[in-house]
Amino acid sequence: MLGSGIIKGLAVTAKNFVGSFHDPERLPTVEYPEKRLTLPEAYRSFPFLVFDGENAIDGLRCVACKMCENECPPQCIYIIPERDEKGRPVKKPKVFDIDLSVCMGCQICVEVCPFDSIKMDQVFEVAATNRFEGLIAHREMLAKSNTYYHQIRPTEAAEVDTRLAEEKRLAEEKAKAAAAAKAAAAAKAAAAPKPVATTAPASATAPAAAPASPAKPAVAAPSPSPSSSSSAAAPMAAAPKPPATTP
Amino acid sequence: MTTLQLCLVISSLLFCIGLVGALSRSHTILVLLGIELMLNAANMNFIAFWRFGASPTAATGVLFAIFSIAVAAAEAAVGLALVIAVYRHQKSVRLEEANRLKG
Amino acid sequence: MNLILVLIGGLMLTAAAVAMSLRNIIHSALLLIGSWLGVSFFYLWAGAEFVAFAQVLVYVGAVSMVVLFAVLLTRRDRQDVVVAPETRTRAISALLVGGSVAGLLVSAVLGTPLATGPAETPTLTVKDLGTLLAGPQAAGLLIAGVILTVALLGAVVLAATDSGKEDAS
Amino acid sequence: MTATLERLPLLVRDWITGFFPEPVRWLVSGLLAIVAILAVFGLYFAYLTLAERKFLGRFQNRPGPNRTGPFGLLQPFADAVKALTKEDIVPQAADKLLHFLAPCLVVAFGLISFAVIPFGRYLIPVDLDAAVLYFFAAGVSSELALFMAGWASHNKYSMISAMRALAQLISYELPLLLAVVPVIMLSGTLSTSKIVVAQGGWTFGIIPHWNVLTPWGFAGFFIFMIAAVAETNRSPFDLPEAESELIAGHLTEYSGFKYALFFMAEYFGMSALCGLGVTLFLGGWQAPIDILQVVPSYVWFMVKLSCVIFCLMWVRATLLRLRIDQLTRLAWKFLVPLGLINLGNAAFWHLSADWSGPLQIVRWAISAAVIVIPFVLIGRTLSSGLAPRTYRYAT
Amino acid sequence: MQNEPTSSAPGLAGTPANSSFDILHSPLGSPQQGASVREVNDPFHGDLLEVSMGPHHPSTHGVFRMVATLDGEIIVKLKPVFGYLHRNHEKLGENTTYLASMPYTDRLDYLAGMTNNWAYALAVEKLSGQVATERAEYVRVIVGEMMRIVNHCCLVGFLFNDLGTSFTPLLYAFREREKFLDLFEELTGTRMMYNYQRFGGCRVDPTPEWLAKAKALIDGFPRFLDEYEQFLTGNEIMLARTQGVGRLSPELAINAGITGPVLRATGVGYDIRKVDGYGVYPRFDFRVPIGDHGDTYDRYMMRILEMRESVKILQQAFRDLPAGPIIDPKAKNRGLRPKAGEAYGRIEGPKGEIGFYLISDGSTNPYRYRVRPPSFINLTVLEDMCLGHSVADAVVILGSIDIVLGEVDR
Repeated sequence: MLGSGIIKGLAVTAKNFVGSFHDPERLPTVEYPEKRLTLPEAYRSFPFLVFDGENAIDGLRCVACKMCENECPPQCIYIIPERDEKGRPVKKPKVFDIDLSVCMGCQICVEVCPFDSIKMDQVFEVAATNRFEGLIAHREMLAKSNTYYHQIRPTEAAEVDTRLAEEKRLAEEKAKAAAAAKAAAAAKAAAAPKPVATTAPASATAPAAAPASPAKPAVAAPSPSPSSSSSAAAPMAAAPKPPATTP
Repeated sequence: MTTLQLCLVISSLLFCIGLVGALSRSHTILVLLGIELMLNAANMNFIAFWRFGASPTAATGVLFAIFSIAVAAAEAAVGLALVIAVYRHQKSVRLEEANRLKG
Repeated sequence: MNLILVLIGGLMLTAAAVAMSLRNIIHSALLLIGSWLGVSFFYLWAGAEFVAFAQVLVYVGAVSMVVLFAVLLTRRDRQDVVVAPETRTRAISALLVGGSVAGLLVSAVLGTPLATGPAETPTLTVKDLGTLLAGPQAAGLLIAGVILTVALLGAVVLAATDSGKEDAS
Repeated sequence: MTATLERLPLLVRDWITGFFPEPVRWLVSGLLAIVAILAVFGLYFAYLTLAERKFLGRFQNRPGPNRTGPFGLLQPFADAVKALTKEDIVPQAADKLLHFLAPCLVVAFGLISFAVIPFGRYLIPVDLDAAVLYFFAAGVSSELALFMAGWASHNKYSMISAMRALAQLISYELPLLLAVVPVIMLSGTLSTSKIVVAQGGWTFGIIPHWNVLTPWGFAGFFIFMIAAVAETNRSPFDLPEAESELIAGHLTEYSGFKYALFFMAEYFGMSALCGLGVTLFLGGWQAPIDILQVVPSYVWFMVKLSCVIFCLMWVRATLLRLRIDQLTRLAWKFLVPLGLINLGNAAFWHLSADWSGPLQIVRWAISAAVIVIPFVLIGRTLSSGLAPRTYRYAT
Repeated sequence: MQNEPTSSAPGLAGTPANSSFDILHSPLGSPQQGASVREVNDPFHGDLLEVSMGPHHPSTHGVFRMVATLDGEIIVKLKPVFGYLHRNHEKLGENTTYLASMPYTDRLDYLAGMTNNWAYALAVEKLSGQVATERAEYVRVIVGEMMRIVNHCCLVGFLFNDLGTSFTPLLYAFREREKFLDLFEELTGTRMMYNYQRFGGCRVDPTPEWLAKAKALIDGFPRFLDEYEQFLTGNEIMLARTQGVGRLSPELAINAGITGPVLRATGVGYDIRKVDGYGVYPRFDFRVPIGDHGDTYDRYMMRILEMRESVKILQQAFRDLPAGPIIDPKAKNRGLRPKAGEAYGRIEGPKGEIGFYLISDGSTNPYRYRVRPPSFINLTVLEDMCLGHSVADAVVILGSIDIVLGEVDR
């Protein structure tokens, strides 16, 4: 009979109307600024740079290898490596910019990063008053601590830390072996009137864990802001990371 | 001038405006509208005579006006249907161009 | 009392006169609707409530719609609603005829001693009207109904397209 | 106490008019009625928009506006401020006078219909003898304003919308009137107040004598409400402003306060027509049960009006839009024949008024059959060839 | 009932004439576009009105434009204009590495990113001779069929919106869609731009909890479908608005290269899941619904029935999901340099056959990268379906084709 379909439809809307008052299934709205959904761990928004320790800039894991810059599909990453006073590259980014208006959050940079230094953030409330300058995230804005990384992605961060600790252990073993083997050479080099940096690390970089890292000498010793941890770990090639202290 | 006369004067003027419109315009719809105005003027007379005439209780004026309005509606419908039919053949609504009986 | 009548009449006549002299036919039609409203105000003023509302219903509600429809259906272009000015001879002759008729009518109205009835508004309820229409005037009502039906059918036949491609509805 | 409450609006009016000298009291009381209608229905309109949005939200599993004030109660005022502060854009090619006039007229025509609706036992702004006729005369004019809006905007979508508005008006005026005629016939008057009075009384004190509770009255109410929805251009008959087809139809070129006026007119028109429906079929201000007469009549009227409007919102939340040819077909091939049959049905009801005892049941059965059988038959032809289908599967 | 053309002549024959003003000049339109409409071959009579629907029209599903020539409200000519969302997708694909194209494919049909990913991964796997792991194939089926449900939810919702509902069916459909998007977010990290497939497998392995949640959701989904069908499938207005509207003949559909539900609604049982049997689809028991009329209603029902079939496939996939690595440990994604050659990978996307054609010259970038977008090709028959129907039907027909402008314009 004409109208039966309409009446059925009216019944469905009526059911939803009544249901919206008592059934949370039929009123799924979350009133956003006051209430928030918990983000799943995998959620990703824009990249950020992980640093270890206290000092954001010095603790950056990034070695400015430009891997992400090359792989980034929309090419929104811009890196200039740090150079020491002699113009030789230091394993630090001097400039690390991400244009958030271009970035599409594909996380390919995360996948290609050999140093676990770039990770995806979960901050989705990104706003700026200037749509050109304001949306370019600089090194200082991008640097976030490993603790923060643990907060947003506990399991993934724990995995990363274990892996890094393992790599570090292997690297230390290798470095020890290398140091023992080259003790004499080191002593000889110390006698020569050379500045501090180049010698010991030069030998240590050879067995670097990262194949694509532009294996150049000079880690941290001559850099203008030598932090205690990095100078201590100078022989390590795989970037200055302390052992997993923060889980 | 009595009220009745005033009513009649107004209605005659309305009638003449309709007449001038119907005579002077060449757009068929406007001509029809002019005729409608003339009909309205006549209706006004019925009401005026009913209201101020000699025997208002008869209500003939009102009844006549009602019938006249009904007929006017019919007239408008047929007239405008004619206009549309003519337009469909002639692609024009000017009276001068609607001068053939066969489309 | 008469002041109101003069006001209504002025409104009605101005609207009608302007409507008849405008070139934009849509404006003409809308102004004429104003004029018809004026006529219905006159009926209201005269105490013929029912006729007044019937006037609005039929003229403003129906005739005007049909007119507007006809205007829209008979134009190829938006500019078509602005009709060309009439020839001068035609306008002048129409004005002459209209003026002379007006003179004739007005002088006749003013010159004739018309019998006037009582001053108070005659009471005519809708019920009275209904009784009249259903009783003594039933024949008239029936004839009016027949005329309306025939006119409606005729209008449909005239305006219907004969292309055969379209649904009869 | 009840009597005082019932007469409260009148007492207030008399108190206020008492401050004025005798010769102008009629003017003051008329103005007061206008002000009261404007204030009450202005506020009613404001909260109707909020209620519509909230209810629609609930129908759609979302909470609706709830940020402006507690429960979003200040939302209408925020909307008003927004509408007033927005730029009023008039297209350069528009017919500027008509473009301006259309929203004013549409609200004016929407408002004058309220004059003859009895809001309560003693609350009727103008008790006209030909009130129903007046109502329709006032109502038809509003489509004219829609046409003006569509024409003046000088926009193709608006133009198509204007044509649709005209076609819709012409089609649905007839069923609307046909649905009303049986009521007039049986109550023997065109006066809305007398029609309400005629529906007074209760059987056993609980079954009211409303028109809707008779077969012809139910059918009439059904036809009336369908036609009323179409007259007020609401979903599923919102063709003139079909959002998905004509953007906003005649409203496309309107902005700011003029747009708000159209919006207001839509709600006024809806309230007025539903008010008439309540008056004619749902017993107007009459209480549903005898003992509930302690509640003042105007409260009952507003409650009934709100219920009817809620049903319209419900329909809006559910149904989809008809096409223009289906719309006219529904009017001419379904509602008009049904309305005519219903007229005969009402005549039968009138003639069989003195049947009693078992004949009463026969009367009901005949009357119901007279309306149900044509409904089924006409409905079947109307929906012929349309049915859910079964599907096969590729192997 | 079979093939009679529905005459839907409205009461307004030969309505408003063409306006002398031309509101919209498309930057992409041909010069004669704004020319007088009287040139149009006029099969009926009367005056024609040219209406430019879009690109800023509420129901063109994005920046699509239809230049419709109307006789009254009947369409006598309709010219689709697109390209407003052109983003150089194919050229971008030729200038980036194979892996870097993957996130771009999400943006083609942004309502069904996962199937785009899959088709692209399939093409590159063919080109480079890699094979996805067994578990990955199952996971691909799971996410792909979930994507189909998500896409069809969107489609029916928007279709009803085009039909003139006040958003209610759309919001009901979106309510369910959100649940799937939540799952996708949990798995891949985003709700729509997944970047999930990799050459040789998938990026992330779904956890057992995720699988359990997904299974629960799928098991409850038919209940929603039942309610949804009760809501509007039998609605008389819905039937009147869609049955017999926008008929497409199977011959024309085949000649125009139409695929997907639009093709199947015409009665052609062509489904690449069955024809190619890619991935592990041959292992599942499912049916391919086909329609008999090829009208809008059939196209709508195809989607509903396909959702039901998807549920079946998903239940089987959850049951049979094998253990193992999600991605081939030897899979090469970054720095991939396939041998010179060509490959075409296609799958049955929600909208039809989505395919990627790649030519490699041995370098890191494809030499030629070409997308076969289903909704673009399905759009080619728009005019044929719309002729003789009214404006109101045109938007419905457009809605029933299911286009996404990201894919049409690329």
